[in-house]
Amino acid sequence: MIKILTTGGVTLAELSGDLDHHTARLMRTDIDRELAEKHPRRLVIDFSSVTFMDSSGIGLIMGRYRIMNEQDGEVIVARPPAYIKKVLRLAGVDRLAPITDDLRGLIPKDIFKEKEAEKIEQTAPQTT
Amino acid sequence: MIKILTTGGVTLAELSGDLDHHTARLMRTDIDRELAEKHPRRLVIDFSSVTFMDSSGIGLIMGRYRIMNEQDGEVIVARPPAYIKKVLRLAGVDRLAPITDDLRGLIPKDIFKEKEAEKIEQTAPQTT
Amino acid sequence: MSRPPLRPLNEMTLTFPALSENERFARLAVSGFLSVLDPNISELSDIKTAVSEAVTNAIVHGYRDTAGEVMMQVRIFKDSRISIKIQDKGCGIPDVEQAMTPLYTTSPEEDRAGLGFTIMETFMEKIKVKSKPGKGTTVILERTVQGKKRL
Amino acid sequence: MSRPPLRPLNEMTLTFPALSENERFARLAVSGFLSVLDPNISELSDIKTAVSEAVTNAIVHGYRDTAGEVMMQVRIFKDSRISIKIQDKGCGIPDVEQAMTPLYTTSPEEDRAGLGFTIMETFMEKIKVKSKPGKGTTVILERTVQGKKRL
Ligand SMILES: Nc1ncnc2c1ncn2[C@@H]1O[C@H](COP(=O)(O)OP(=O)(O)O)[C@@H](O)[C@H]1O
Ligand SMILES: Nc1ncnc2c1ncn2[C@@H]1O[C@H](COP(=O)(O)OP(=O)(O)O)[C@@H](O)[C@H]1O
Repeated sequence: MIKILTTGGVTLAELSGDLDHHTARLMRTDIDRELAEKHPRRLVIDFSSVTFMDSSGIGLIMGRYRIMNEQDGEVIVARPPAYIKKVLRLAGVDRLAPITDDLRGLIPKDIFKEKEAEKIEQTAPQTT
Repeated sequence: MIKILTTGGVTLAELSGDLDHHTARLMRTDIDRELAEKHPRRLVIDFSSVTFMDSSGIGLIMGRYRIMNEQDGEVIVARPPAYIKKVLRLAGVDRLAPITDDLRGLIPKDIFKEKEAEKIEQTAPQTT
Repeated sequence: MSRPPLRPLNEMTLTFPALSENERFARLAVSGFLSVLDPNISELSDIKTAVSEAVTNAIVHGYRDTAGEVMMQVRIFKDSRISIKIQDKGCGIPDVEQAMTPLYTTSPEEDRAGLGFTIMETFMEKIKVKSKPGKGTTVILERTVQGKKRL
Repeated sequence: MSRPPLRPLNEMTLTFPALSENERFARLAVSGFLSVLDPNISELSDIKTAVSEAVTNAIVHGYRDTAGEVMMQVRIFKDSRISIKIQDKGCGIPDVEQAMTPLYTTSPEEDRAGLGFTIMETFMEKIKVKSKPGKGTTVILERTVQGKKRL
Protein backbone atom coordinates (compact mmCIF):
# COMPACT_ATOMS: atom_id res chain seq x y z
CA MET A 1 0.00 0.00 0.00
CA ILE A 2 1.08 3.53 -0.62
CA LYS A 3 0.19 7.09 0.34
CA ILE A 4 1.63 9.96 -1.68
CA LEU A 5 1.69 13.69 -1.01
CA THR A 6 3.56 16.55 -2.70
CA THR A 7 4.18 20.03 -1.23
CA GLY A 8 6.82 22.63 -1.89
CA GLY A 9 8.64 20.55 -4.49
CA VAL A 10 8.93 17.52 -2.24
CA THR A 11 7.04 14.27 -2.81
CA LEU A 12 6.63 12.01 0.21
CA ALA A 13 5.71 8.39 -0.62
CA GLU A 14 4.82 6.36 2.44
CA LEU A 15 4.95 2.65 1.71
CA SER A 16 3.37 0.02 3.94
CA GLY A 17 2.99 -3.75 4.01
CA ASP A 18 5.12 -6.20 2.04
CA LEU A 19 7.23 -4.76 -0.78
CA ASP A 20 7.73 -7.52 -3.34
CA HIS A 21 7.48 -7.82 -7.12
CA HIS A 22 3.66 -7.93 -6.92
CA THR A 23 3.18 -4.81 -4.77
CA ALA A 24 6.16 -2.91 -6.24
CA ARG A 25 4.34 -2.77 -9.58
CA LEU A 26 1.34 -1.12 -7.96
CA MET A 27 3.49 1.33 -5.98
CA ARG A 28 5.57 2.23 -9.01
CA THR A 29 2.50 3.23 -11.02
CA ASP A 30 1.30 5.57 -8.27
CA ILE A 31 4.70 7.17 -7.66
CA ASP A 32 5.47 7.68 -11.37
CA ARG A 33 2.10 9.34 -11.97
CA GLU A 34 2.80 11.77 -9.12
CA LEU A 35 6.33 12.49 -10.41
CA ALA A 36 5.03 13.15 -13.93
CA GLU A 37 2.31 15.50 -12.67
CA LYS A 38 4.15 17.42 -9.95
CA HIS A 39 7.81 17.38 -11.07
CA PRO A 40 9.22 17.52 -7.51
CA ARG A 41 12.91 18.16 -6.91
CA ARG A 42 13.03 15.60 -4.13
CA LEU A 43 11.35 12.23 -3.65
CA VAL A 44 11.36 10.91 -0.09
CA ILE A 45 10.36 7.25 0.18
CA ASP A 46 9.37 6.37 3.72
CA PHE A 47 10.00 2.68 4.51
CA SER A 48 9.09 2.79 8.20
CA SER A 49 5.87 0.77 7.71
CA VAL A 50 7.27 -1.75 5.23
CA THR A 51 7.00 -5.26 6.72
CA PHE A 52 9.08 -7.12 4.12
CA MET A 53 11.29 -6.17 1.19
CA ASP A 54 13.20 -8.18 -1.39
CA SER A 55 15.24 -6.97 -4.39
CA SER A 56 12.03 -5.65 -5.99
CA GLY A 57 12.34 -2.80 -3.50
CA ILE A 58 15.84 -2.09 -4.80
CA GLY A 59 14.44 -2.04 -8.33
CA LEU A 60 11.74 0.38 -7.20
CA ILE A 61 14.31 2.76 -5.67
CA MET A 62 16.73 2.51 -8.62
CA GLY A 63 13.99 3.12 -11.20
CA ARG A 64 12.80 6.21 -9.31
CA TYR A 65 16.42 7.35 -8.96
CA ARG A 66 16.78 7.26 -12.76
CA ILE A 67 13.63 9.36 -13.26
CA MET A 68 14.58 11.92 -10.60
CA ASN A 69 18.18 12.09 -11.78
CA GLU A 70 17.07 13.00 -15.31
CA GLN A 71 15.33 16.08 -13.97
CA ASP A 72 18.21 16.87 -11.56
CA GLY A 73 16.20 15.77 -8.55
CA GLU A 74 17.15 13.43 -5.72
CA VAL A 75 15.75 10.35 -4.00
CA ILE A 76 15.95 9.86 -0.23
CA VAL A 77 15.39 6.49 1.41
CA ALA A 78 13.88 7.24 4.82
CA ARG A 79 13.51 5.20 7.99
CA PRO A 80 14.15 1.65 6.73
CA PRO A 81 13.75 -1.09 9.41
CA ALA A 82 16.82 -3.24 10.19
CA TYR A 83 15.95 -6.14 7.85
CA ILE A 84 15.47 -3.70 4.97
CA LYS A 85 18.77 -1.97 5.69
CA LYS A 86 20.46 -5.33 5.17
CA VAL A 87 19.09 -5.53 1.60
CA LEU A 88 19.84 -1.85 0.94
CA ARG A 89 23.44 -2.24 2.07
CA LEU A 90 23.92 -5.35 -0.04
CA ALA A 91 22.72 -3.40 -3.07
CA GLY A 92 24.86 -0.36 -2.29
CA VAL A 93 21.78 1.83 -2.64
CA ASP A 94 23.31 4.62 -0.51
CA ARG A 95 25.77 5.46 -3.28
CA LEU A 96 22.82 6.79 -5.31
CA ALA A 97 20.11 7.55 -2.80
CA PRO A 98 21.03 8.71 0.72
CA ILE A 99 19.53 6.66 3.56
CA THR A 100 18.27 8.50 6.62
CA ASP A 101 16.54 7.58 9.88
CA ASP A 102 15.11 11.05 10.35
CA LEU A 103 12.63 12.93 8.18
CA ARG A 104 13.33 16.33 9.79
CA GLY A 105 14.66 18.94 7.41
CA LEU A 106 13.94 16.76 4.38
CA ILE A 107 10.31 17.58 3.83
CA PRO A 108 8.49 20.91 4.18
CA LYS A 109 6.68 21.34 7.50
CA ASP A 110 3.31 21.95 5.83
CA ILE A 111 3.35 18.43 4.38
CA PHE A 112 2.36 17.32 7.86
CA LYS A 113 -0.51 19.81 7.93
CA GLU A 114 -1.79 18.40 4.65
CA LYS A 115 -1.46 14.90 6.04
CA GLU A 116 -3.57 15.87 9.04
CA ALA A 117 -6.22 17.36 6.79
CA GLU A 118 -6.22 14.18 4.73
CA LYS A 119 -6.59 11.99 7.80
CA ILE A 120 -9.77 13.83 8.74
CA GLU A 121 -11.15 13.41 5.23
CA GLN A 122 -10.40 9.69 5.07
CA THR A 123 -12.79 7.77 7.25
CA ALA A 124 -12.22 4.34 5.71
CA PRO A 125 -8.70 2.94 5.24
CA GLN A 126 -7.38 3.14 1.70
CA THR A 127 -6.84 -0.05 -0.28
CA THR A 128 -4.78 -0.57 -3.37
CA MET B 1 0.24 -25.28 26.06
CA ILE B 2 -1.18 -25.96 29.47
CA LYS B 3 -0.80 -24.81 33.08
CA ILE B 4 -2.34 -26.93 35.85
CA LEU B 5 -2.90 -26.19 39.52
CA THR B 6 -4.90 -28.00 42.20
CA THR B 7 -6.05 -26.51 45.55
CA GLY B 8 -8.88 -27.41 47.86
CA GLY B 9 -10.18 -30.24 45.72
CA VAL B 10 -10.35 -28.12 42.56
CA THR B 11 -8.06 -28.55 39.57
CA LEU B 12 -7.74 -25.57 37.25
CA ALA B 13 -6.35 -26.38 33.79
CA GLU B 14 -5.56 -23.29 31.75
CA LEU B 15 -5.17 -24.12 28.07
CA SER B 16 -3.56 -21.78 25.55
CA GLY B 17 -2.76 -21.77 21.85
CA ASP B 18 -4.38 -24.02 19.26
CA LEU B 19 -6.32 -27.02 20.55
CA ASP B 20 -6.22 -29.70 17.86
CA HIS B 21 -5.52 -33.44 17.72
CA HIS B 22 -1.77 -32.80 18.03
CA THR B 23 -1.88 -30.53 21.09
CA ALA B 24 -4.88 -32.29 22.71
CA ARG B 25 -2.74 -35.39 23.17
CA LEU B 26 -0.13 -33.41 25.08
CA MET B 27 -2.75 -31.62 27.20
CA ARG B 28 -4.57 -34.86 27.98
CA THR B 29 -1.43 -36.49 29.39
CA ASP B 30 -0.82 -33.57 31.75
CA ILE B 31 -4.43 -33.31 32.94
CA ASP B 32 -4.84 -37.05 33.50
CA ARG B 33 -1.65 -37.22 35.55
CA GLU B 34 -2.92 -34.42 37.79
CA LEU B 35 -6.35 -36.08 38.17
CA ALA B 36 -4.75 -39.42 39.08
CA GLU B 37 -2.47 -37.80 41.66
CA LYS B 38 -4.81 -35.27 43.27
CA HIS B 39 -8.29 -36.77 42.89
CA PRO B 40 -10.07 -33.39 42.73
CA ARG B 41 -13.86 -33.20 42.95
CA ARG B 42 -13.97 -30.50 40.27
CA LEU B 43 -12.00 -29.93 37.09
CA VAL B 44 -12.23 -26.42 35.66
CA ILE B 45 -10.87 -26.13 32.12
CA ASP B 46 -10.18 -22.52 31.20
CA PHE B 47 -10.46 -21.91 27.45
CA SER B 48 -9.98 -18.12 27.53
CA SER B 49 -6.52 -18.30 25.89
CA VAL B 50 -7.35 -20.98 23.33
CA THR B 51 -6.85 -19.57 19.83
CA PHE B 52 -8.40 -22.42 17.82
CA MET B 53 -10.39 -25.56 18.63
CA ASP B 54 -11.75 -28.41 16.52
CA SER B 55 -13.57 -31.58 17.61
CA SER B 56 -10.38 -32.77 19.31
CA GLY B 57 -11.30 -30.26 22.04
CA ILE B 58 -14.69 -31.94 22.41
CA GLY B 59 -12.93 -35.29 22.74
CA LEU B 60 -10.66 -33.80 25.40
CA ILE B 61 -13.63 -32.51 27.42
CA MET B 62 -15.67 -35.71 27.01
CA GLY B 63 -12.76 -37.95 28.03
CA ARG B 64 -12.12 -35.87 31.16
CA TYR B 65 -15.88 -35.90 31.88
CA ARG B 66 -15.83 -39.72 31.90
CA ILE B 67 -12.90 -39.81 34.34
CA MET B 68 -14.41 -37.20 36.67
CA ASN B 69 -17.86 -38.76 36.50
CA GLU B 70 -16.49 -42.13 37.65
CA GLN B 71 -15.26 -40.52 40.86
CA ASP B 72 -18.46 -38.43 41.26
CA GLY B 73 -16.65 -35.25 40.27
CA GLU B 74 -17.64 -32.60 37.73
CA VAL B 75 -16.07 -30.81 34.75
CA ILE B 76 -16.64 -27.12 34.10
CA VAL B 77 -15.89 -25.50 30.74
CA ALA B 78 -14.84 -21.92 31.54
CA ARG B 79 -14.61 -18.77 29.43
CA PRO B 80 -14.68 -20.19 25.88
CA PRO B 81 -14.28 -17.56 23.10
CA ALA B 82 -17.13 -17.20 20.59
CA TYR B 83 -15.71 -19.50 17.89
CA ILE B 84 -15.18 -22.23 20.48
CA LYS B 85 -18.74 -21.85 21.81
CA LYS B 86 -19.96 -22.65 18.31
CA VAL B 87 -18.19 -26.03 18.38
CA LEU B 88 -19.28 -26.69 22.00
CA ARG B 89 -22.93 -25.99 21.17
CA LEU B 90 -22.82 -28.19 18.08
CA ALA B 91 -21.51 -31.03 20.27
CA GLY B 92 -24.04 -30.42 23.03
CA VAL B 93 -21.23 -30.36 25.57
CA ASP B 94 -23.28 -28.37 28.09
CA ARG B 95 -25.52 -31.37 28.75
CA LEU B 96 -22.55 -33.01 30.49
CA ALA B 97 -20.21 -30.17 31.45
CA PRO B 98 -21.64 -26.76 32.35
CA ILE B 99 -20.23 -23.83 30.38
CA THR B 100 -19.53 -20.59 32.24
CA ASP B 101 -18.08 -17.19 31.38
CA ASP B 102 -17.10 -16.47 34.96
CA LEU B 103 -14.61 -18.30 37.17
CA ARG B 104 -15.86 -16.68 40.40
CA GLY B 105 -17.19 -19.13 42.97
CA LEU B 106 -15.90 -22.12 40.98
CA ILE B 107 -12.34 -22.22 42.21
CA PRO B 108 -10.98 -21.57 45.73
CA LYS B 109 -9.60 -18.07 46.25
CA ASP B 110 -6.17 -19.37 47.30
CA ILE B 111 -5.63 -20.90 43.84
CA PHE B 112 -4.87 -17.35 42.73
CA LYS B 113 -2.36 -16.92 45.55
CA GLU B 114 -0.58 -20.08 44.42
CA LYS B 115 -0.62 -18.80 40.88
CA GLU B 116 1.03 -15.58 41.99
CA ALA B 117 3.71 -17.51 43.89
CA GLU B 118 4.31 -19.60 40.81
CA LYS B 119 4.63 -16.56 38.59
CA ILE B 120 7.43 -15.23 40.78
CA GLU B 121 9.23 -18.57 40.65
CA GLN B 122 8.95 -18.83 36.89
CA THR B 123 11.30 -16.45 35.22
CA ALA B 124 11.29 -18.08 31.79
CA PRO B 125 8.00 -18.95 30.07
CA GLN B 126 7.08 -22.62 30.26
CA THR B 127 7.07 -24.68 27.08
CA THR B 128 5.44 -28.04 26.50
CA MET C 1 -26.64 -23.11 -5.40
CA SER C 2 -24.93 -23.24 -8.78
CA ARG C 3 -21.83 -25.34 -9.52
CA PRO C 4 -18.56 -23.44 -9.40
CA PRO C 5 -17.26 -22.64 -12.88
CA LEU C 6 -14.54 -24.91 -14.19
CA ARG C 7 -11.49 -22.66 -14.11
CA PRO C 8 -10.29 -21.44 -10.73
CA LEU C 9 -8.93 -17.89 -10.43
CA ASN C 10 -6.13 -19.21 -8.26
CA GLU C 11 -5.28 -22.50 -6.62
CA MET C 12 -2.63 -24.20 -4.53
CA THR C 13 -1.77 -27.80 -3.84
CA LEU C 14 0.04 -28.84 -0.70
CA THR C 15 1.38 -32.25 0.25
CA PHE C 16 2.93 -33.24 3.55
CA PRO C 17 3.59 -36.45 5.50
CA ALA C 18 0.84 -37.61 7.90
CA LEU C 19 2.40 -36.10 11.04
CA SER C 20 0.07 -34.54 13.60
CA GLU C 21 2.26 -31.41 13.82
CA ASN C 22 1.21 -30.65 10.23
CA GLU C 23 -2.45 -30.17 11.21
CA ARG C 24 -1.58 -26.66 12.36
CA PHE C 25 0.40 -25.95 9.18
CA ALA C 26 -2.52 -27.04 6.98
CA ARG C 27 -4.80 -24.52 8.74
CA LEU C 28 -2.19 -21.81 8.40
CA ALA C 29 -1.74 -22.50 4.69
CA VAL C 30 -5.50 -22.35 4.08
CA SER C 31 -5.97 -19.07 5.91
CA GLY C 32 -2.90 -17.59 4.23
CA PHE C 33 -4.07 -18.58 0.78
CA LEU C 34 -7.63 -17.31 1.35
CA SER C 35 -6.52 -14.01 2.90
CA VAL C 36 -6.88 -12.33 -0.50
CA LEU C 37 -10.68 -12.85 -0.14
CA ASP C 38 -10.54 -10.93 3.15
CA PRO C 39 -12.76 -13.43 5.02
CA ASN C 40 -14.38 -12.24 8.24
CA ILE C 41 -13.23 -13.83 11.52
CA SER C 42 -16.22 -16.10 11.81
CA GLU C 43 -15.97 -17.63 8.32
CA LEU C 44 -12.20 -17.99 8.58
CA SER C 45 -12.66 -19.84 11.85
CA ASP C 46 -15.33 -22.09 10.27
CA ILE C 47 -13.11 -22.94 7.31
CA LYS C 48 -10.05 -23.61 9.48
CA THR C 49 -12.09 -25.89 11.73
CA ALA C 50 -13.52 -27.90 8.82
CA VAL C 51 -10.06 -28.25 7.23
CA SER C 52 -8.58 -29.28 10.55
CA GLU C 53 -11.19 -32.07 10.85
CA ALA C 54 -10.52 -33.43 7.38
CA VAL C 55 -6.72 -33.28 7.70
CA THR C 56 -6.82 -34.84 11.17
CA ASN C 57 -9.01 -37.66 9.84
CA ALA C 58 -6.49 -38.40 7.11
CA ILE C 59 -3.69 -38.55 9.69
CA VAL C 60 -5.56 -40.34 12.51
CA HIS C 61 -7.79 -42.71 10.55
CA GLY C 62 -6.51 -42.87 6.98
CA TYR C 63 -2.93 -43.59 7.98
CA ARG C 64 -3.82 -45.30 11.26
CA ASP C 65 -1.32 -48.12 10.76
CA THR C 66 0.87 -46.73 7.98
CA ALA C 67 2.89 -43.68 7.01
CA GLY C 68 1.80 -41.67 4.00
CA GLU C 69 1.15 -38.34 2.36
CA VAL C 70 -1.79 -35.99 2.82
CA MET C 71 -2.73 -33.78 -0.11
CA MET C 72 -4.71 -30.58 0.24
CA GLN C 73 -5.87 -28.49 -2.71
CA VAL C 74 -7.49 -25.09 -2.28
CA ARG C 75 -9.20 -23.40 -5.22
CA ILE C 76 -10.66 -19.93 -5.48
CA PHE C 77 -13.43 -19.40 -8.04
CA LYS C 78 -15.39 -16.40 -9.26
CA ASP C 79 -17.61 -14.64 -6.69
CA SER C 80 -15.41 -15.86 -3.82
CA ARG C 81 -16.50 -19.46 -4.06
CA ILE C 82 -13.90 -21.80 -2.62
CA SER C 83 -13.34 -25.51 -2.89
CA ILE C 84 -10.97 -27.44 -0.65
CA LYS C 85 -9.98 -31.03 -1.42
CA ILE C 86 -8.26 -33.18 1.24
CA GLN C 87 -7.00 -36.54 0.08
CA ASP C 88 -5.21 -39.51 1.61
CA LYS C 89 -4.14 -42.83 0.13
CA GLY C 90 -4.80 -44.62 3.41
CA CYS C 91 -7.16 -47.36 4.57
CA GLY C 92 -10.38 -45.87 3.22
CA ILE C 93 -13.90 -45.95 4.72
CA PRO C 94 -16.03 -49.11 4.24
CA ASP C 95 -19.37 -47.33 4.91
CA VAL C 96 -19.28 -43.58 4.29
CA GLU C 97 -22.88 -42.97 5.38
CA GLN C 98 -22.28 -44.64 8.72
CA ALA C 99 -18.96 -42.76 9.15
CA MET C 100 -20.79 -39.45 8.65
CA THR C 101 -23.33 -40.18 11.40
CA PRO C 102 -22.88 -37.75 14.30
CA LEU C 103 -20.93 -39.28 17.23
CA TYR C 104 -19.87 -42.31 15.17
CA THR C 105 -16.17 -43.00 15.66
CA THR C 106 -13.90 -46.00 15.33
CA SER C 107 -11.35 -44.51 17.75
CA PRO C 108 -13.16 -43.68 21.02
CA GLU C 109 -10.11 -44.82 23.02
CA GLU C 110 -8.16 -41.93 21.49
CA ASP C 111 -10.75 -39.38 22.63
CA ARG C 112 -12.15 -38.89 19.14
CA ALA C 113 -15.64 -37.41 19.51
CA GLY C 114 -17.12 -38.68 16.25
CA LEU C 115 -18.01 -35.13 15.24
CA GLY C 116 -15.49 -34.44 12.47
CA PHE C 117 -17.88 -34.93 9.56
CA THR C 118 -20.69 -33.15 11.45
CA ILE C 119 -18.47 -30.08 11.83
CA MET C 120 -17.43 -30.20 8.15
CA GLU C 121 -21.11 -30.38 7.11
CA THR C 122 -22.17 -27.59 9.46
CA PHE C 123 -19.30 -25.17 8.82
CA MET C 124 -19.16 -25.57 5.03
CA GLU C 125 -21.99 -25.35 2.52
CA LYS C 126 -21.28 -28.55 0.66
CA ILE C 127 -19.31 -31.72 1.35
CA LYS C 128 -18.47 -34.61 -0.95
CA VAL C 129 -16.76 -37.76 0.35
CA LYS C 130 -15.29 -40.40 -1.93
CA SER C 131 -13.63 -43.41 -0.35
CA LYS C 132 -12.56 -46.91 -1.21
CA PRO C 133 -11.25 -49.42 1.33
CA GLY C 134 -7.53 -49.96 0.78
CA LYS C 135 -7.33 -47.01 -1.65
CA GLY C 136 -7.95 -43.92 0.42
CA THR C 137 -10.36 -41.08 1.02
CA THR C 138 -11.09 -37.78 -0.70
CA VAL C 139 -13.14 -35.06 0.99
CA ILE C 140 -14.23 -31.98 -0.97
CA LEU C 141 -15.50 -28.98 1.00
CA GLU C 142 -17.16 -26.00 -0.68
CA ARG C 143 -18.57 -22.67 0.37
CA THR C 144 -18.72 -18.97 -0.46
CA VAL C 145 -16.66 -16.40 1.41
CA GLN C 146 -18.62 -13.23 2.16
CA GLY C 147 -15.61 -11.29 3.39
CA LYS C 148 -15.40 -8.29 5.66
CA LYS C 149 -16.15 -5.63 3.07
CA ARG C 150 -19.31 -7.20 1.75
CA LEU C 151 -20.95 -7.69 5.14
CA MET D 1 29.63 -28.01 6.18
CA SER D 2 28.33 -31.57 6.03
CA ARG D 3 25.64 -32.76 3.64
CA PRO D 4 22.18 -32.98 5.15
CA PRO D 5 21.26 -36.58 5.96
CA LEU D 6 18.99 -38.28 3.44
CA ARG D 7 15.71 -38.50 5.35
CA PRO D 8 14.00 -35.25 6.28
CA LEU D 9 12.19 -35.06 9.65
CA ASN D 10 9.34 -33.22 7.96
CA GLU D 11 8.68 -31.77 4.54
CA MET D 12 6.04 -30.05 2.48
CA THR D 13 5.53 -29.54 -1.20
CA LEU D 14 3.52 -26.66 -2.55
CA THR D 15 2.48 -25.94 -6.12
CA PHE D 16 0.69 -22.86 -7.40
CA PRO D 17 0.20 -21.05 -10.71
CA ALA D 18 2.76 -18.39 -11.65
CA LEU D 19 0.72 -15.41 -10.42
CA SER D 20 2.54 -12.56 -8.71
CA GLU D 21 0.01 -12.53 -5.84
CA ASN D 22 1.36 -15.97 -4.85
CA GLU D 23 4.80 -14.56 -4.00
CA ARG D 24 3.41 -13.44 -0.66
CA PHE D 25 1.73 -16.80 -0.07
CA ALA D 26 4.98 -18.68 -0.73
CA ARG D 27 6.75 -16.62 1.94
CA LEU D 28 3.90 -17.19 4.36
CA ALA D 29 3.95 -20.94 3.76
CA VAL D 30 7.70 -21.13 4.35
CA SER D 31 7.60 -19.18 7.59
CA GLY D 32 4.58 -21.16 8.79
CA PHE D 33 6.23 -24.48 8.05
CA LEU D 34 9.53 -23.48 9.67
CA SER D 35 7.89 -21.99 12.79
CA VAL D 36 8.43 -25.30 14.62
CA LEU D 37 12.19 -24.50 14.50
CA ASP D 38 11.49 -21.20 16.27
CA PRO D 39 13.76 -19.15 13.96
CA ASN D 40 14.84 -15.73 15.22
CA ILE D 41 13.54 -12.64 13.41
CA SER D 42 16.73 -12.08 11.47
CA GLU D 43 17.04 -15.61 10.05
CA LEU D 44 13.33 -15.78 9.27
CA SER D 45 13.63 -12.51 7.37
CA ASP D 46 16.70 -13.83 5.50
CA ILE D 47 14.93 -17.06 4.50
CA LYS D 48 11.75 -15.26 3.42
CA THR D 49 13.78 -12.84 1.30
CA ALA D 50 15.73 -15.62 -0.43
CA VAL D 51 12.53 -17.59 -1.11
CA SER D 52 10.82 -14.49 -2.41
CA GLU D 53 13.67 -13.95 -4.90
CA ALA D 54 13.56 -17.52 -6.22
CA VAL D 55 9.75 -17.63 -6.50
CA THR D 56 9.65 -14.19 -8.14
CA ASN D 57 12.28 -15.32 -10.66
CA ALA D 58 10.17 -18.35 -11.59
CA ILE D 59 7.14 -16.11 -12.13
CA VAL D 60 8.88 -13.13 -13.80
CA HIS D 61 11.56 -14.87 -15.85
CA GLY D 62 10.73 -18.58 -16.02
CA TYR D 63 7.15 -18.00 -17.17
CA ARG D 64 7.85 -14.68 -18.88
CA ASP D 65 5.78 -15.57 -21.95
CA THR D 66 3.77 -18.51 -20.71
CA ALA D 67 1.54 -19.64 -17.88
CA GLY D 68 2.72 -22.47 -15.64
CA GLU D 69 3.16 -23.94 -12.21
CA VAL D 70 5.74 -23.10 -9.58
CA MET D 71 6.74 -25.87 -7.16
CA MET D 72 8.29 -25.21 -3.77
CA GLN D 73 9.52 -27.96 -1.48
CA VAL D 74 10.69 -27.28 2.06
CA ARG D 75 12.51 -29.96 4.05
CA ILE D 76 13.59 -29.98 7.66
CA PHE D 77 16.55 -32.18 8.59
CA LYS D 78 18.29 -33.10 11.83
CA ASP D 79 19.97 -30.25 13.74
CA SER D 80 17.62 -27.67 12.17
CA ARG D 81 19.16 -27.89 8.72
CA ILE D 82 16.69 -26.80 6.06
CA SER D 83 16.58 -27.21 2.32
CA ILE D 84 14.21 -25.30 0.07
CA LYS D 85 13.74 -26.25 -3.57
CA ILE D 86 11.99 -23.87 -5.99
CA GLN D 87 11.25 -25.23 -9.43
CA ASP D 88 9.66 -23.99 -12.64
CA LYS D 89 9.14 -25.64 -16.00
CA GLY D 90 9.64 -22.36 -17.82
CA CYS D 91 12.15 -21.00 -20.33
CA GLY D 92 15.31 -21.93 -18.43
CA ILE D 93 18.62 -20.04 -18.17
CA PRO D 94 21.14 -20.35 -21.06
CA ASP D 95 24.15 -19.27 -18.95
CA VAL D 96 23.71 -19.81 -15.20
CA GLU D 97 27.07 -18.31 -14.22
CA GLN D 98 26.29 -15.09 -16.07
CA ALA D 99 22.77 -15.01 -14.59
CA MET D 100 24.23 -15.21 -11.10
CA THR D 101 26.52 -12.21 -11.62
CA PRO D 102 25.48 -9.31 -9.37
CA LEU D 103 23.41 -6.67 -11.21
CA TYR D 104 22.93 -8.89 -14.28
CA THR D 105 19.30 -8.86 -15.38
CA THR D 106 17.45 -9.50 -18.61
CA SER D 107 14.48 -7.35 -17.50
CA PRO D 108 15.81 -3.89 -16.58
CA GLU D 109 12.72 -2.29 -18.12
CA GLU D 110 10.64 -3.97 -15.43
CA ASP D 111 12.76 -2.49 -12.64
CA ARG D 112 14.50 -5.78 -11.87
CA ALA D 113 17.72 -4.97 -10.03
CA GLY D 114 19.68 -8.07 -11.01
CA LEU D 115 20.28 -8.90 -7.35
CA GLY D 116 18.02 -11.91 -6.83
CA PHE D 117 20.76 -14.54 -6.97
CA THR D 118 23.11 -12.32 -4.96
CA ILE D 119 20.53 -12.12 -2.16
CA MET D 120 19.93 -15.88 -2.26
CA GLU D 121 23.68 -16.50 -1.98
CA THR D 122 24.17 -13.99 0.80
CA PHE D 123 21.14 -14.90 2.91
CA MET D 124 21.43 -18.69 2.65
CA GLU D 125 24.51 -20.84 3.26
CA LYS D 126 24.37 -22.84 0.06
CA ILE D 127 22.69 -22.45 -3.33
CA LYS D 128 22.47 -24.89 -6.22
CA VAL D 129 21.00 -23.88 -9.57
CA LYS D 130 20.09 -26.36 -12.27
CA SER D 131 18.62 -25.04 -15.50
CA LYS D 132 18.06 -26.11 -19.07
CA PRO D 133 16.76 -23.78 -21.80
CA GLY D 134 13.22 -24.78 -22.72
CA LYS D 135 12.96 -27.16 -19.75
CA GLY D 136 12.99 -24.95 -16.66
CA THR D 137 14.98 -24.01 -13.61
CA THR D 138 15.51 -25.56 -10.18
CA VAL D 139 17.04 -23.60 -7.31
CA ILE D 140 17.98 -25.34 -4.06
CA LEU D 141 18.68 -23.19 -1.01
CA GLU D 142 20.15 -24.59 2.19
CA ARG D 143 21.04 -23.33 5.62
CA THR D 144 20.87 -24.03 9.35
CA VAL D 145 18.33 -22.35 11.58
CA GLN D 146 19.82 -21.32 14.93
CA GLY D 147 16.50 -20.42 16.48
CA LYS D 148 15.68 -18.11 19.37
CA LYS D 149 16.43 -20.54 22.18
CA ARG D 150 19.88 -21.49 21.03
CA LEU D 151 21.16 -17.95 20.66
N1 LIG E 1 -9.70 -40.17 5.98
C1 LIG E 1 -10.28 -41.23 6.59
N2 LIG E 1 -9.78 -42.48 6.41
C2 LIG E 1 -10.33 -43.55 7.01
N3 LIG E 1 -11.41 -43.46 7.84
C3 LIG E 1 -11.94 -42.26 8.08
C4 LIG E 1 -11.41 -41.08 7.47
N4 LIG E 1 -12.15 -40.03 7.88
C5 LIG E 1 -13.10 -40.53 8.68
N5 LIG E 1 -12.99 -41.87 8.81
C6 LIG E 1 -13.87 -42.76 9.61
O1 LIG E 1 -15.06 -42.05 9.91
C7 LIG E 1 -15.26 -41.99 11.33
C8 LIG E 1 -15.98 -40.73 11.71
O2 LIG E 1 -15.17 -39.61 11.42
P1 LIG E 1 -15.42 -38.23 12.17
O3 LIG E 1 -16.85 -37.85 12.06
O4 LIG E 1 -14.43 -37.23 11.65
O5 LIG E 1 -15.13 -38.55 13.73
P2 LIG E 1 -13.76 -38.89 14.47
O6 LIG E 1 -12.61 -38.40 13.66
O7 LIG E 1 -13.89 -38.16 15.78
O8 LIG E 1 -13.73 -40.38 14.64
C9 LIG E 1 -13.87 -42.16 11.91
O9 LIG E 1 -13.90 -42.64 13.24
C10 LIG E 1 -13.23 -43.14 10.95
O10 LIG E 1 -13.63 -44.46 11.21
N1 LIG F 1 13.67 -19.13 -12.94
C1 LIG F 1 14.28 -18.49 -13.96
N2 LIG F 1 13.97 -18.77 -15.24
C2 LIG F 1 14.57 -18.12 -16.27
N3 LIG F 1 15.53 -17.18 -16.09
C3 LIG F 1 15.89 -16.86 -14.84
C4 LIG F 1 15.31 -17.49 -13.71
N4 LIG F 1 15.88 -16.97 -12.61
C5 LIG F 1 16.77 -16.08 -13.02
N5 LIG F 1 16.80 -15.99 -14.37
C6 LIG F 1 17.68 -15.12 -15.19
O1 LIG F 1 18.75 -14.66 -14.37
C7 LIG F 1 18.78 -13.25 -14.35
C8 LIG F 1 19.29 -12.75 -13.02
O2 LIG F 1 18.41 -13.11 -11.98
P1 LIG F 1 18.42 -12.30 -10.60
O3 LIG F 1 19.79 -12.26 -10.05
O4 LIG F 1 17.39 -12.91 -9.70
O5 LIG F 1 18.00 -10.81 -10.98
P2 LIG F 1 16.60 -10.22 -11.52
O6 LIG F 1 15.49 -11.15 -11.13
O7 LIG F 1 16.50 -8.91 -10.84
O8 LIG F 1 16.71 -10.09 -13.01
C9 LIG F 1 17.37 -12.83 -14.67
O9 LIG F 1 17.31 -11.52 -15.19
C10 LIG F 1 16.98 -13.89 -15.69
O10 LIG F 1 17.47 -13.60 -16.96
